[in-house]
Amino acid sequence: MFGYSIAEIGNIFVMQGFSGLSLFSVLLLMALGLAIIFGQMGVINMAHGEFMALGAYTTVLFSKFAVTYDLVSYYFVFAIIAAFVLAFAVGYLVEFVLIRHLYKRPLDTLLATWGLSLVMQQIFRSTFGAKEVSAELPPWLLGSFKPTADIDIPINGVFVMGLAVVVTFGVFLFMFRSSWGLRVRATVQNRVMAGAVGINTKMVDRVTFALGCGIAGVAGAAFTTIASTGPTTGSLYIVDSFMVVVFGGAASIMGTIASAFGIAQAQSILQFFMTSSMGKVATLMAIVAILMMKPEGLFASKLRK
Amino acid sequence: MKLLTNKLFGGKQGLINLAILAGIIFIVLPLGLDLFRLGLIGKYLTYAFVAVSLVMLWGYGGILSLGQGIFFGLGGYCMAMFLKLEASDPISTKIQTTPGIPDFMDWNQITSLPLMWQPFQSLTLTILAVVLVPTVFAYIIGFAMFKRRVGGVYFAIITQAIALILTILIVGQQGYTGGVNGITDLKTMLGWDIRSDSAKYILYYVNGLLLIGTILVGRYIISSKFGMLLLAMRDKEERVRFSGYDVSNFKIFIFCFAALISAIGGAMFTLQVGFMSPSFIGIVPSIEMVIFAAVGGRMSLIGAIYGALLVNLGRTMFSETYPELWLFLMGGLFIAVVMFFPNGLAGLYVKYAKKGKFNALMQKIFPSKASFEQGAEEVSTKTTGAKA
Amino acid sequence: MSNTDFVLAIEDLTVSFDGFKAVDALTLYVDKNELRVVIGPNGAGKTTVLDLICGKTKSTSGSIKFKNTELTKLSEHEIVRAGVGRKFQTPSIYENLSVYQNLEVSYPKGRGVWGSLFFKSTQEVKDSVHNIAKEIMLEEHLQMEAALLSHGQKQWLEIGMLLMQDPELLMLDEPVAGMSAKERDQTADLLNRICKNRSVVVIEHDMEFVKKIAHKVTVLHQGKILAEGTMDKVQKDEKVIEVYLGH
Amino acid sequence: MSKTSRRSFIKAAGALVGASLALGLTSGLNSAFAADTSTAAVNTTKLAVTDKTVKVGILHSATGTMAISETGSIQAEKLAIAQINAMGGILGRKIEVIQEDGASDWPTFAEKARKLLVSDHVATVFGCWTSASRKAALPVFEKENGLLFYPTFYEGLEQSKNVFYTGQEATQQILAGLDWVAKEKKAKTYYLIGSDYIWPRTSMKIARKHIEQHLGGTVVGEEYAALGDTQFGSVINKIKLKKPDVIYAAVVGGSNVAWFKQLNAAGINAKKQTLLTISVTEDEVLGIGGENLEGFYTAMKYFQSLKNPNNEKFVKEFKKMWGPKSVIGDVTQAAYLGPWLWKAGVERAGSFDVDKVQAALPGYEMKTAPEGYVKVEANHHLLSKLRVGKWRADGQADVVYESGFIEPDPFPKGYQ
Repeated sequence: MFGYSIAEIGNIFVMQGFSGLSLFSVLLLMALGLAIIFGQMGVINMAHGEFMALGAYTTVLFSKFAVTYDLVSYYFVFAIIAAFVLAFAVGYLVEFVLIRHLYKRPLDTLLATWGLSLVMQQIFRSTFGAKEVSAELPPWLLGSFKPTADIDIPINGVFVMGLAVVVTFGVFLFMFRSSWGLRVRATVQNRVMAGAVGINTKMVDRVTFALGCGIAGVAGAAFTTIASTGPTTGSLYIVDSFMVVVFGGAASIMGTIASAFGIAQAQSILQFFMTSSMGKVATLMAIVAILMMKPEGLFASKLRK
Repeated sequence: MKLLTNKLFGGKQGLINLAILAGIIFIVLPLGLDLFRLGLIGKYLTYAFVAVSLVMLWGYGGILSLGQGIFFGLGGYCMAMFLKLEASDPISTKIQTTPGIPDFMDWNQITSLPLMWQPFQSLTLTILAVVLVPTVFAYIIGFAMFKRRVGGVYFAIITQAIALILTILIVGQQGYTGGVNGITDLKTMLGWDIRSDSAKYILYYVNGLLLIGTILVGRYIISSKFGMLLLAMRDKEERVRFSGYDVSNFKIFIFCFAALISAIGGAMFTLQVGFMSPSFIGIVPSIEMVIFAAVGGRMSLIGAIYGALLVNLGRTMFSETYPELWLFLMGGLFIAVVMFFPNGLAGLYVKYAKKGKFNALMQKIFPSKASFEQGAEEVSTKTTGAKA
Repeated sequence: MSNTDFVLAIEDLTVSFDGFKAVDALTLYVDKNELRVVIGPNGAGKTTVLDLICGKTKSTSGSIKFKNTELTKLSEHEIVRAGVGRKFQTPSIYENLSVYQNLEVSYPKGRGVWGSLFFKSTQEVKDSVHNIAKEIMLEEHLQMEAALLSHGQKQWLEIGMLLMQDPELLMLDEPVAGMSAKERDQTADLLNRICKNRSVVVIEHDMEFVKKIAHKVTVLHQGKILAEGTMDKVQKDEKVIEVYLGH
Repeated sequence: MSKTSRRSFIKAAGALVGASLALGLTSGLNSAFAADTSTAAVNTTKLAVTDKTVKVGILHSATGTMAISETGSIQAEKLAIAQINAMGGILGRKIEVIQEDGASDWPTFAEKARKLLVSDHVATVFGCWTSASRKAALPVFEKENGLLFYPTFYEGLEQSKNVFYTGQEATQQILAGLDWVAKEKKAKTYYLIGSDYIWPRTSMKIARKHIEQHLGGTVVGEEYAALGDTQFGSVINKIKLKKPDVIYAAVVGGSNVAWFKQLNAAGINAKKQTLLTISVTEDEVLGIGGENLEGFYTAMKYFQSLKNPNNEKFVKEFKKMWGPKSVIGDVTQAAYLGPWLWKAGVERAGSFDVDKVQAALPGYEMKTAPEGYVKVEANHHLLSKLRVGKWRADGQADVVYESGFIEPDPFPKGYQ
């Protein structure tokens, strides 16, 4: 890092910090839905990535519409909402048709949802074609802020970050302030009891799963601003998402947030000093190593069994 | 002695079905198919090794590894490295800046054979490596995880991550590994042209024999106390632990054994297909191999072989006509198997076939285990009928 | 101090989960061939004590000596091999193995990987399986799939699996839960039979049953010992009546 | 220009002069020049050739991650074959296509290649896209002595008698482009970034050698991103720190889209940064979005916007067959050449036999190629030009530079 002025290094430091943060928010958006489903229900949703792709394609469709009716500046917000609703609906359906039969067999859910992901990928390919598509982004999402001459803060990054905050906050409200959240937590704590006190645990499961998928949809919509949309896009995200969730200790949303932050910082710093691909390998290795030492994840609390 | 044969052949019935399998592999298919199709079968049978390993690991041990591709790949790479060195003798590589080393090294400015490659100049060491490298690697992973009681979903996901890491590494270190192209253009083994028709037949039969051998060993393990303990662990790990067993050791062993089998499959793959690439180590192939086992019946060694054969034949036939449909089918298969017949073909049989006296008795003596074995064997007979 | 004359010596044992002390400075001694019953209201820490002894839960502080070997350092299977057997609250057996296999698996030979691979079911094994089966009144059901047994029979089977290991200390968590009156009596006799040459610790709620078997009773409350002694003595104890028998 | 080559030139030219006329012309020529076209004579190696038809294979990924890229090639090859059939086929025989799906899975390519050659006895195969798939299938083609027309620009370092490479090898795509950017933009410092696999790595190796030894420039950074990686924040910051005159990029697939979107968002755009890429064609632009590319440069041998009658006709017919929305990238055009070159080879040889075609094709000049003019060199690669295109927001490129003809050199001395 020598041969650069303090100012330059300062600027890079700022921007590097930011890219760490935006990676953090990306990972968080990816993992949040998964964390809810996995953490609260112990179900592995291998099709998580495809639900993100679903959200992304929804956004693309909206942008096509928006372009024809010249609404490019406004459509994005609606696209995100639609992405959520659609993914939620599909998730709801999937839980009803598929997942609810498999709660006793987590490993089988993993296989079944993998099958689901194959099917969804093919549906995307058949409907939208094999080639990648891109959403026409509203002008206000393009370019970058320039606090000083040499610092660029990507607007889409900021947007994703904002969205991540909103969604996370929303999830917290839902989980810890709403009656629904109460029921969810009750069901997780003790399914039988919850049922006994008149909570419709089946419905709780369904909504929880659908919610997780919905959030995946939102994530997918957001990612159209920073990455690609194709039939197999989902598979780019799935492993990262799982790493975040498992690393965070599936039980807690706090854990997920913390681990997303940790992984993001590690990766963005390593990728700055090593080559990008080696940086990624190093990060993954670190995660696996730590998981071997602390299997229950970073933030799982010691419980009385 | 009688006891031993029972253990190996799973009783009269088991012996019959093993014979049938052997019949299909060694007689029916070679007579019925042209060399090209037979080559495909040979390839599928290398996947069958992994499927069998997953039956023992997942079906019996309840340990789902989504990284069996790692071991298939390691085995395959070890073999490929040997063949590649033989293929890149100074004469045939004289156009290179440094003749005598594999072409991809030359392209990456590597001027001498890396240390890591040295052992693979000897076939003996290579075969040792095929056996040891994956097993030791499995031991390290297994030790780290099972001693810390990482299990179930966590184990599945971590193995997946390891598969991913390995892929990125191999692709990234192309100077030493051949990168994403893998190790290609393998020609001879100790001067013996592995691409010739005769070689293809010989390799096919060797492959078949190894597979049958694997089944026998597998059956021995399953029918031993070890096998009973595997089942016990899968259902009541705590209880086994509090019966004075060090559960982790058993898991490590079965994981290593599964790795070993997969590696043999990988090595045979390289020999028959003539190359090895990272695309076998990754997540997708690893999960597909689980479905082979699931389709055949996760509790049935022989079923796994039929599973591997059927799924791959299906893939080949469908993707020749309508590729789209195939992906739907594959996806559907995953879902259907899990939801409607979790014990695969074997389970289906047990469910629907009318049970003979013998079968009923087996039911009584060996509830879950044997009946599925039983079922698979029967199913195998049926599929035979279909194929022959 | 040394406790050579005790089979089990728990001293100053404490475990806390996130600050909550489930077991609090507990000290407890169990004699040779003694049948000790531990009672106490829910959440008193009864099961946790068993968990601590058999190594399922690691203690925060304190010591557990079994024939003067410190157990807190050992792992579960080592503790079992040292001679401590533990039965769980809900019967924990291998549902899809036969009764015979359940017992055979518990036979204390071939406990290593290789040992189990080359384990031969000798006459000796067969005999002990049959003896135990008779002991636990399941001899006719040897070939039956364990899942098909009645709840009570499952409880017995698990006890039988422990007896296969011939432990010197046997710990039973609510052995008669879900049993019919008849089965309870049979179990009582069973326990009285098997404590002849080993020490037994039982957790139980059913006072009638406790009366039948207990040599000595320990009352736990909030992780501490409230009272200890014979059944009558304990029953007369004010504090006990207060927190437990009272209501 | 040799007699034979002239003849085939006339014929090939005739090909594109309206079907009916072409028909008469070519068939006339056939009867005039071709001595014996009986099946026995034109096929001595048991290929799937009858008196009426000849079978060929198309082997690309219709499914999986690579379908994104390979679909265009399939379409181009089918178009060319349809056109050839419309004008009477080859040696009076209609071409029948057997299409196989490589499914983005390398062993599948090998497996299907073997099927096409061993079971179907196709006269030739048009296919493969990634180097990995070619490497996997190559031994099959060499063992079974089949014929493969490979469309993709690739890293070179290969020359098989069984393969004709209709795309550029690395030097053809890299050197001239760098020369141009060095001269035009007075570039001294370069930042190299690519996906982490053989094609980018080999390309960057050649680029670095050329920059350092021939252009007197310096490489201030060389970077490889894992395939499928979508996070470029850190990389982009490194680039900002180094402030290179030129970013030289070879990122592929999903990563490519993320790379350009994030680059643009980080304020690195054509206004203040020169970027030259060798991995973006009209196909990729669909995914990346023109607004993220506007003003950046690509070095390719073909752009859809090329102004010449061959290309205008080609684009028209392509859109007619595959819909007005369809776009045509460099590889798509190269794939289109395949069937035409094979036709020429067969007719020069007067036979479908692989060996004869191999012998006859080198030296053939195709003046009807959409990219203008190509010549099949002895090393089975094509003599072609290099063009630098400047991207417009609408996803098309303006050609700002066109090199002279560049000899293909798959094993470039001094670059290894």
